[in-house]
Amino acid sequence: MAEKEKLCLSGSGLTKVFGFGRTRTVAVDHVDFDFHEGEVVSIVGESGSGKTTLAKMLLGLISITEGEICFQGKKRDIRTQKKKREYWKNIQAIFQDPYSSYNIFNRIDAVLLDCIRMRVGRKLPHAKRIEMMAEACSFVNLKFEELTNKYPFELSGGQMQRLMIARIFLLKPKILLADEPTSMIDACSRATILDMLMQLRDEIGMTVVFITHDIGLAYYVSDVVYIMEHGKFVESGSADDVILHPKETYTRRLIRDVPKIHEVWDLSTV
Amino acid sequence: MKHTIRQVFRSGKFLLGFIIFLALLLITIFYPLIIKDAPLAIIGRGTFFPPGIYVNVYDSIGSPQYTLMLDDAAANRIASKLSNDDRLAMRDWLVADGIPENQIDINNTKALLDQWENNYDPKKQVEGMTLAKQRYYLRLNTSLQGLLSTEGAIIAANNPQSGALEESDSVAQTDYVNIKEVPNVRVLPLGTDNFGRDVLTELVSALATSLKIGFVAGTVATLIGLVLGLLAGYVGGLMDDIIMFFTNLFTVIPGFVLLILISFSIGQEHRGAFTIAVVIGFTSWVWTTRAVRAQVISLRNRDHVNLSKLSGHSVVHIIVADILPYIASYVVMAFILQISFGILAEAGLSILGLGPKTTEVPTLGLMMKWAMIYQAQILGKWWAYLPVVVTIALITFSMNLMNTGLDQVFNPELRD
Amino acid sequence: MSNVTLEVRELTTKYITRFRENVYAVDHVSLKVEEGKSLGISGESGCGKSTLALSLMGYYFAPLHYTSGEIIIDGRNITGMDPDDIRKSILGTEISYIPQSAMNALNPTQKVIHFIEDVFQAHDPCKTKKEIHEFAKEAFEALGLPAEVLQRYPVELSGGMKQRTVIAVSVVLSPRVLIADEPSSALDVTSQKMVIKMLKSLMENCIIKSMIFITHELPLLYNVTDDIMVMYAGQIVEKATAKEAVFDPLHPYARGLMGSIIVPESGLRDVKLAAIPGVPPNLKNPPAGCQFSERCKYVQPECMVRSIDLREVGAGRAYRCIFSEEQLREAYKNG
Amino acid sequence: MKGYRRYFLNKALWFVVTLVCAFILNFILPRLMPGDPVAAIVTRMAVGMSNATGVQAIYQQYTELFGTNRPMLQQFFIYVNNVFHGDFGFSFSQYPREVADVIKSAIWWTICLQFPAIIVGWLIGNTLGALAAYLKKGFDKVLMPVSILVSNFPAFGMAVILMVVFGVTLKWFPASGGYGFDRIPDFSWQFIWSVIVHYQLPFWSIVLVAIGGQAIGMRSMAIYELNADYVKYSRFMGIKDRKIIGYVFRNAMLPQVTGLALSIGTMVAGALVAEIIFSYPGLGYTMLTAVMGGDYPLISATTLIITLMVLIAMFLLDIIYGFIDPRIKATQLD
Repeated sequence: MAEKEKLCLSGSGLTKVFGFGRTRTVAVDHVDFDFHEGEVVSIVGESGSGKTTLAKMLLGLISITEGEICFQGKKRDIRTQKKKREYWKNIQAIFQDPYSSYNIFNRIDAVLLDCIRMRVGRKLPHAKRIEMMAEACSFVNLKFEELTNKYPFELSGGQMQRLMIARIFLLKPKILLADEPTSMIDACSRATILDMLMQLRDEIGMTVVFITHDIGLAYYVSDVVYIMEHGKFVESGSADDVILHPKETYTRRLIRDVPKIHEVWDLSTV
Repeated sequence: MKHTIRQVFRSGKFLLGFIIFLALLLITIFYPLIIKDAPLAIIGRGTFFPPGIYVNVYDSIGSPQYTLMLDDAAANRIASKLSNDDRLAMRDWLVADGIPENQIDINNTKALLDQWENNYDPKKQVEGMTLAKQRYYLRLNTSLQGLLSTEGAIIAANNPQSGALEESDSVAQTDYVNIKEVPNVRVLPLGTDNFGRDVLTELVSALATSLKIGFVAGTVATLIGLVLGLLAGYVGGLMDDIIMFFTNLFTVIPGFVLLILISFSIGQEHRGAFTIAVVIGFTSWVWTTRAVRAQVISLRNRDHVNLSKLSGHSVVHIIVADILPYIASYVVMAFILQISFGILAEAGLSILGLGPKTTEVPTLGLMMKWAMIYQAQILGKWWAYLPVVVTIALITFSMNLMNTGLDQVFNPELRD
Repeated sequence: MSNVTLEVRELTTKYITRFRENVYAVDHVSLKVEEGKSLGISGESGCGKSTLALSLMGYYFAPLHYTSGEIIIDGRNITGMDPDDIRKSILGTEISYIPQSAMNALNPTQKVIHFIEDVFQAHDPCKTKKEIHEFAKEAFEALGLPAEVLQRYPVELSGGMKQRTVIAVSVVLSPRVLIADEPSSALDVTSQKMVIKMLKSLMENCIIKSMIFITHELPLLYNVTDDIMVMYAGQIVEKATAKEAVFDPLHPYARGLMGSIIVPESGLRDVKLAAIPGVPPNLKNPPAGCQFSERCKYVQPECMVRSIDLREVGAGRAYRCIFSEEQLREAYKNG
Repeated sequence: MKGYRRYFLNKALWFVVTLVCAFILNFILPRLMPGDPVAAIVTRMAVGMSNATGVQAIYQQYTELFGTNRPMLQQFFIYVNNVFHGDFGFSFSQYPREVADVIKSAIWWTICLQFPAIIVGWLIGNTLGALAAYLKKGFDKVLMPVSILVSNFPAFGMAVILMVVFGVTLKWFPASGGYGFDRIPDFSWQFIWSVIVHYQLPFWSIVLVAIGGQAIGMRSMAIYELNADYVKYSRFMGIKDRKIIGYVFRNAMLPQVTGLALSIGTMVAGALVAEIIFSYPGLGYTMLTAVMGGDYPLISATTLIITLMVLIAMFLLDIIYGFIDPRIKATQLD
């Protein structure tokens, strides 16, 4: 367990402000967090709570207005393209909408080859590359022989999302940011995706950060939960503590308002 | 990609537009290979020769003569000299002279001419007749002289020694020449213009120039629009604000006003076709910029671009591989519209007298301008302006048809 | 015996695509809703549940076309009726609809009250404007909506308010049956709860007699409706009370669906989620036998060639499978 | 109402900014000509004039008007000041008439011709486009290609064809001019009748070209609206199709107001050329004579006036649009 306590990604006073003057909006407002190695963390918030903005800041896709992010104990430095590339070897993402996650003009091979190039460079024999791609595909229960030379739009939503996991399998990052990875796919495929993600985490020991609005999902998958409201973290702690024994009013309301099947869903409280 | 192109060519509208455009383009390429005349060569002495086959009169005298006995030759000859208007005018004169109207049959040529010959008196003053009308009757009378004669014409040559005319040959009314044996025959399918230039040759050359102008203007406008749109959309922030300020500004200030001011400022001597094209391009980039920017902004936030970044790709790679393919269809459509706009803008400018220098190259606009200045439309010289109008309409029509076709392929909800 | 408000017998409807293909999105669906009861319909995206909602209205326009079957509202078969009669005497007054996307369900350039005026005039041209205004005001206030909403344009309302306004407009003529197609899916949990509360109060106050509620969110459906129907590839595969459907489903597909429910309740962390491999069949050329055969764990050679009928077991309980109830229970016990 | 005020102020600010920029462009462009602008202008002008005293007078007046010996910024203020006093100098080609005078006599012809024509074209075009979207099938199949053809027909081409068919061949209407050349402008019935008769051909040629473009825009807009969710919902609430079509047309038509605002610049350009073809005594024809005579002050003033007219028209349309479309308020809240 000592290993688990090792800090992986932490942030302090992280703030993002969009616009200025009349249109100024604070999307993320001085948030602090510590993600440890190997943990599954969920950031739960309703639409407009700033959770996606926070995810983009963690990924280094948008600039930070204020505060700092530390990666493995050191202040994150992504000022040049080269340093960014180094950082992105360690942190990767799966996005909500599989249909918009692919460049429809590129074949599936190109997506996977990109990852191999990033992980081990360009100097790799062709056969080895094929072998790696096939391995990644079989990890997510897809057959590479059937996918090669196909375009992403020829796959179903669930298959596309699995291919995204294959991508992560090749990249083996330290942190995976999963932004609502199952909200656009059908319930029956959801379990498959979650299982694969968890299996991958066990295999390469990465930290998984779930960004979600579904408090049930957060409870199901994560060790640690952060509840986000209007750009701020209102409550955080272990999943059991936060979900089963919420302290803050907002968290309580959130959990109370979700329909349940074993407990009574009390309609008189709104 | 292949699939998209196949789909595009399956669209009826696009295909029709493409075929018209291709046909026009091929004409501009192949016509000059067959007819090698200089397009601006002035061949006609006089304005607006009507379309037709021009046979050299001198050569036809020298050509072998054949006798053909054709019954309606005389009637045709008379009809070509004596139009229906003329017949009506003759009747008017005769009625004014006192012949009862029911005795005049204007369809009976022989009787009419007899009546005319017997009664017409150039000195007679008819009441209320203007001087111009009197002159008209005088001219008509002269042209009718000998209309019914069956004699041939005598050809005489000047004897260089005596200076006297000597009969060298005679031409009977039944004499014919074979047009193939006349060494100098010129076909002018669309006649000549006010300067005496062959309209068809000029038109083809003008079409080529106008297409070039459209192409250059379109390229300039699309390139500016694409670069500014990409910068504003992808870089964003202050860059976006600055570019959008100018874009909004030039959206409201009418482009053609700028065009007029700039063209005038350049001055007649410096206005070549290329300059005009570039100026048109420089005043019509706003729409492309706006469209590209809007597209890029929505693409910039698409996850595949984020994912491409996370895969460590450079900005250039992302723009080329992840943004441009998505906006390519819009850019192509904008480019097509810009070409058609450029051709129209040149025509408008030329009509205003601000087009390219006249003496260098013909353009569709310049042809239109001169036809208008010489009032071809009022004089009924349709061949001077109608082919130009039809050509311009065909180009813009074909371009927009292609564009509508593309639009329907890329925005399927507009179909049906 | 309680009154049946809506009965549907073997209803089949199809989409005709641009390429002239027939897609049977609702395939011989029969259902019955009694007065005071609500029926839930669920299934994954593309299973035909939204098309069923549209088909139940009995008022078809391209690309959706009626093929066969009967819709009986309050003893009247409306499938043979003249469309204009349906429009005038059925829509809004007998059966009403809440669309999936309430965001755009109201004409954006019209104040809410003016739309209500149009609704009244379409059915009852005699009412004066003043009467309509007063009626609408009372109706809105009774449903807990502020009366000033009536004087607003839809764009001026928040998401949750817009959805509740649409509901209020839908029931303004007190229809017998209300069909709600994912009325709360786009909303956050608190607004969702308010919408559900409103729908339930409509039933309690007898403004509507029955409700058909369509959603892919099973925990929600479980809490809202009395009975649940699960659809797959245009067909009903499971029909049961809410409790039976969620805790004791018979059809293998329904079982998989119910096994994938995630709710934030203690103990659920340790449950293994069920997963069904594969994708639903393409309805443009559906499989010859059972629609679910390609994905079914328990598939038999016979399933691939023969279409399977709905089996009735007990009152209102039915499922579409080749196996008997006992066989299925045995199979599930063994995993 | 607050949202609308902000919208109004926003638009008003833009109007002022563009106006200033239009002034600057009008001021700077001629000064970019190589060499001394006054000399360049006067040399060009001298070609067209034989009146020596006139040349001299113009040269002096122009040096003063341009103030070339002063710093650029000061020149600009002199220019703006002159413009605001309606002082555009003398016209070279029509010396000794003043530019302001020439423009004053032309501007009403243009306004009375173009604005009604554009509005009528807009109305007819929108109606046809809406019908095409609604009726589909045959009507749409015919209307669409015809609209594409007509809207891409060059404005001058349309003018020439109308003129030849109705003016020259059929002789229904006079082919050129703003009124009979044998008449002196007054308020007699004959004169007004002559104006009306001369008005027809230029008017309809502008209308016809405007119809095509607007019909195409309206058709796409109406198709988009016909697929909107509120159409389905309204149908299920039992509302009559005719009423729903009313909603759709209204909603599709409103954004077309902005469409008109944005295309008005292009339309005016085409209409100016149509004026030239018909020798209509408006600004287009004035521009032609100015270009022919190398009359710089007249060109500068005409372009400025046209810009001003277009800006005002766009500003008014934007204001009207914000007022009649509640959706604008929603975008203002963002």
